[in-house]
Amino acid sequence: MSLEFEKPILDLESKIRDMRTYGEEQGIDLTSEIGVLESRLESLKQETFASLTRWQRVQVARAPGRPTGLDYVNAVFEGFEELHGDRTLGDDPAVVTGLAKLAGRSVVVIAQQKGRDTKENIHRNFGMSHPSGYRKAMRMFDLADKFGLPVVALIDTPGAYPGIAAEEQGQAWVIAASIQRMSRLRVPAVSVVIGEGGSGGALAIGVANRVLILENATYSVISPESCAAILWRDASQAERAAEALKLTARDLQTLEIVDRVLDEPVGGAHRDPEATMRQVGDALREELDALAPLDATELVRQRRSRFRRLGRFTELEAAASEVPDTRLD
Amino acid sequence: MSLEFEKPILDLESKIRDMRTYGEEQGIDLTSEIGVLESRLESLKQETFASLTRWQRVQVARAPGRPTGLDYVNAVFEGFEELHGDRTLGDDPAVVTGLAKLAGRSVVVIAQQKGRDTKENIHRNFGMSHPSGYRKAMRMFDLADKFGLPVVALIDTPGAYPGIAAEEQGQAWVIAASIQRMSRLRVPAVSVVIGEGGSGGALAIGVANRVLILENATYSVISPESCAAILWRDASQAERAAEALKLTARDLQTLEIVDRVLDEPVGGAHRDPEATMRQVGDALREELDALAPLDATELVRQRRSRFRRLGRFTELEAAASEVPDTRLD
Amino acid sequence: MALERWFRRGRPTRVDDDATPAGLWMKCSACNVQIYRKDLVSNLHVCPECGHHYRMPVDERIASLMDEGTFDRWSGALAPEDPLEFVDTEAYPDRMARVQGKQGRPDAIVTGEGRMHGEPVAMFVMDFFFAGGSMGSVVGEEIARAAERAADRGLPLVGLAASGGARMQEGALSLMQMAKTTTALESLNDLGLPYISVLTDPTTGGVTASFATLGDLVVAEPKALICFAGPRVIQQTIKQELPEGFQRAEFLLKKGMLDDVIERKDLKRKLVRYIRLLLDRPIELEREDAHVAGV
Amino acid sequence: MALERWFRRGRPTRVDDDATPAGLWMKCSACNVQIYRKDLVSNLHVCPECGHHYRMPVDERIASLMDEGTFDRWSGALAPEDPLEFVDTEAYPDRMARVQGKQGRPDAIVTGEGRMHGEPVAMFVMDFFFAGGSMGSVVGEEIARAAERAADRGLPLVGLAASGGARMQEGALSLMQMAKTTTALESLNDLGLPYISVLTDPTTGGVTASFATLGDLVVAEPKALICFAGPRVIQQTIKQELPEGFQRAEFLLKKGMLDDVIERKDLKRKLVRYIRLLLDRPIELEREDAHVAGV
Ligand SMILES: [Zn+2]
Ligand SMILES: [Zn+2]
Repeated sequence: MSLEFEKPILDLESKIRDMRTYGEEQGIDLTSEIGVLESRLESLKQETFASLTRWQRVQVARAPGRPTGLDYVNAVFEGFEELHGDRTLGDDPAVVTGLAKLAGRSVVVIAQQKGRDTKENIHRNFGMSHPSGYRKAMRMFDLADKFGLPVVALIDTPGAYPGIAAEEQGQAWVIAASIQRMSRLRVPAVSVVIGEGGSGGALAIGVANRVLILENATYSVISPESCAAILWRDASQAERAAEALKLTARDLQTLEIVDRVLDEPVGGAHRDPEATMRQVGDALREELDALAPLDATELVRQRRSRFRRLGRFTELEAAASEVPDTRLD
Repeated sequence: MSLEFEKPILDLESKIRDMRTYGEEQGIDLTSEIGVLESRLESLKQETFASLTRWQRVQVARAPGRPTGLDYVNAVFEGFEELHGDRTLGDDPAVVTGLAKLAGRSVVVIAQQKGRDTKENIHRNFGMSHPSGYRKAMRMFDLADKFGLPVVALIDTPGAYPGIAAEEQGQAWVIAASIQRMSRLRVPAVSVVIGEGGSGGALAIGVANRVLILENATYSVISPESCAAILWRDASQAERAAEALKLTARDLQTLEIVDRVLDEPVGGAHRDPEATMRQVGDALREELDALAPLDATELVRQRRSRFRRLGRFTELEAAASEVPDTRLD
Repeated sequence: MALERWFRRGRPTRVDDDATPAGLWMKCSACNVQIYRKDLVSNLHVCPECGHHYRMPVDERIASLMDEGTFDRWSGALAPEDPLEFVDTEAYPDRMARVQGKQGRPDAIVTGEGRMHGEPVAMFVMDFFFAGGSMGSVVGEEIARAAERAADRGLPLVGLAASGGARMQEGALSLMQMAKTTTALESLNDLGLPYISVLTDPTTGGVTASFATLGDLVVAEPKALICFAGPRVIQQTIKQELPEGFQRAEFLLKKGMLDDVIERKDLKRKLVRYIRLLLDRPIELEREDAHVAGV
Repeated sequence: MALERWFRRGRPTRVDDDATPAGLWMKCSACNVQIYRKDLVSNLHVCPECGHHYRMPVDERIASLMDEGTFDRWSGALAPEDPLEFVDTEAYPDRMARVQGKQGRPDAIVTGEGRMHGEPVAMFVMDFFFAGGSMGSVVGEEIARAAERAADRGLPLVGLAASGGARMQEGALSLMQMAKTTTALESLNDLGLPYISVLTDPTTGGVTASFATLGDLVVAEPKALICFAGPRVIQQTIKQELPEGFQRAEFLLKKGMLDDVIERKDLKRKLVRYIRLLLDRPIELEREDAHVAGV
């Protein structure tokens, strides 16, 4: 499977492969011809990925083959032991949690998990959590605090699941509680948006000291499709909505919502999962090293003030009808 | 409705009433005759209730008309505001919780609630909680700790409900968690067994600094009926089981499981609810006054050591095959 | 997603719109009885026939809760920007200018302090008639400042939520207000000051999933719609009928999510009682008048 | 109530009873295949054919988890009294004397310390073959002392539960062991030392409703019955069939109550891994042998 804008690249790659095979079969030296095509391929890739539209990045963020939470858990961490259940309602497969080592340091891992094929996608509910998933995450926050272990949260969800049971079991309550619980963590917390950062369902595990995002990942208040359906009553206007929502990694960096953007290999994470995961692993190690000297009080203070600052607004001159008694922090 | 051993008393009371009516109707002075009967009544009551068997006390503890949790809430406390729900699964009618004043002091109240008639009994599940009831209690413990309010827990349950949903939702887990959470309370906690103290379902809200019990209330590891069914395969041997289990207030005082036994009016709480509730109210005020000077650390320490001590066992001489390396605390 | 209803309709149904000429009769949408509009307003926007709770304008809400003449407004000096240069059927600044003009405030919230039965409290009230009470940077900042100022002054905080959720036009900045308001509430928590949240019709999306459900006590008005995902979104997802009363206050009370459902006429009395009980202050012994409108 | 099964049968089914002559064939109660008893024992009492986990005698359990020769026993110096002068079909002291003689210990528990793959740990193991693993004052006190001694020595605690619940013959004193064990575990909690609870078949009643489910991690063996109220009690109450697999480890894992279900052959390795991860100690990199019997 390929994304539409990837076609010219894939066509060229296929042409190079054919030429190489042909040369070998016929015993003809096509080295220079192939070299020309390869350099053309390289610039085509560079050009295409340097100028991806927001909507194209949305597609890369959702691309099949893009590494999922569990891929990172297995590639970046050592000795992962999955811990199940929320001790209350169930064990949500859309969130994988457990203990592992990262560069010799024990950490608590929380990973939103989409499926890597249709069957797993159904099992994982396409990465959309029920309340038990967030309760499981909160249990991990408790465990992390008790044993002084840093938290690594990998964000990749279209959003919290909108269903009857989810609402009955307090989807809103549990997302709010998870935001609050995570803001109170007395240990270092790093979140990485590795794919889709879908609304409150993503933020629930995104209240970290440092929030990282992959170059082609997105983080948004609403999906482009839903946004389009509301604004123009037409989900096919998703491309327009994606542009309007400014949901790419670079946009979010400009808005100071994320602290650091991690480059993906040219062609996107799904074309080179190993390199992408190495990149994320290195960044996590750096971030945890940097946070390690901070004590609990400082970690909580830093995290609170990080999120307290977010937003853009204008301070007005006092209006006649208003008490001008506001203050800046 | 009356209990079987109450019949002679009730017969005599009825005879006195009849005689009084007859005297009035006929204009005859029966004062001295009535006086004789009344003094006989008084000694009959005293004798009967001084020597109640354990099984008879079980019946008094369960008697219709005996004041229930909500009766106390309304009679002993002021300004009760019921707070509902466990924020997770539901709102269990078998446990009533809220805020109220006791002698001018704000307290958190947790009351196990049986029905006062058949309809309410069904609604309250006969005072048998589901997990959401214990989760609601734990939410109250959190509230009490946050606002520094003492906890008053009124125990009256045949036990935690044994059902499919209750097991699925972690009945055992939540009772254990409630015991642990209550043991960690940083505020004064007083529990009063006002009727039936049924096993773990009672203990879940019984881990208090002071545990009080009404004279005819019971507190047991198992109901006499279930005990009899297990030991003699015959639930009708409940009387025998009640004797064996030593489940009365005085027994429990001897075993140092309760700190204080509160007298009931002669005839039992159900014959004079107001006097009983006054008695409990006075005791609660005294206990809370006595605990008020203790700080959080001392309250936790005292509660932990109170329960740590319970049990009866013999320290053996070191056996050859055993390491004698035990120590007394 | 929860904003959907609001934007689809363009404007909410404003049966209690001040523009409706006073004194006219109207048909109650709940019981179909003809009621005199003045009676509805003087009854706190509750139908005198069937008790249906209509949405309440912010200023009347404040008047119904605060002792007369005690409310001191904090909010109003912050106005929205257009960080995304967002254009849908209308540019975001134009949309805001229009709504600001109509509602007479820079964004969908009023905050301040006052007294309730003599008890000093801080309060925020969301304005559902201002762009569906949607939460952007200004709403988030005003709530955050209100929480912090309440903490500075040692006041309990009462919040009245009414919102379609996060405001799309400020993108992920709106989403971040969920975390911002939550962290600002910590300043009250640090001091053990109560925050009581009142959910009114409707409270949805990112507002429900942040500060609105984080009260030490969380109560709701009768039949208020309270949800994360709106009923339409759920129905589209699951292609199935929703249960009767689903996502309404009474339903959520049964599901354990609310401390209580409180009729509007009792709200002031209950809130004061909660605050006094939580802060271990004397509760009033005299019977209070059940109707507190304009007090 | 959960003791019911045990007392009704008089004695538990002891397919793994040491009295059974070694070398005889037996029919697996799960798969009906004839298996050689010696193979069962050498396979940690797990059926080599179908993987059914039989109940395991305490000494073999300890040998399967602790490094050879490292286990130092703490328990054994406390014996039960008869505070209630309890007589059922037999006086409680007589019943105890009989079981003590058979099991060779004063009550239904063994505690001590040792090493698991070199990692020092404290451990308690309940003996289901001793009066159904019922918890009276001695079991409660031994667990409490084990927790406190582990805390004194800075050791993590691993507990293996197997119990019919609280012991009726000590009445409310048995009930109070639920609170006693819970408060004693606080000494580990105070120091941030892990307590890992392993639920084995069966874990029921007051044991499940106290220390056994309070582990920082709670895991179970395959198909172990784990419950508050036993299946028979529930069936009598609700007069209804119980769902397939109800109250079994796999069912409870799905219901969110367990961290994991672990096969006996993996238990030692997993426990060591958990402890090292929680205490931020190096985890072993070499592949460990899956079969750890007698190691
Ligand atoms: Zn009406
Ligand atoms: Zn088998």
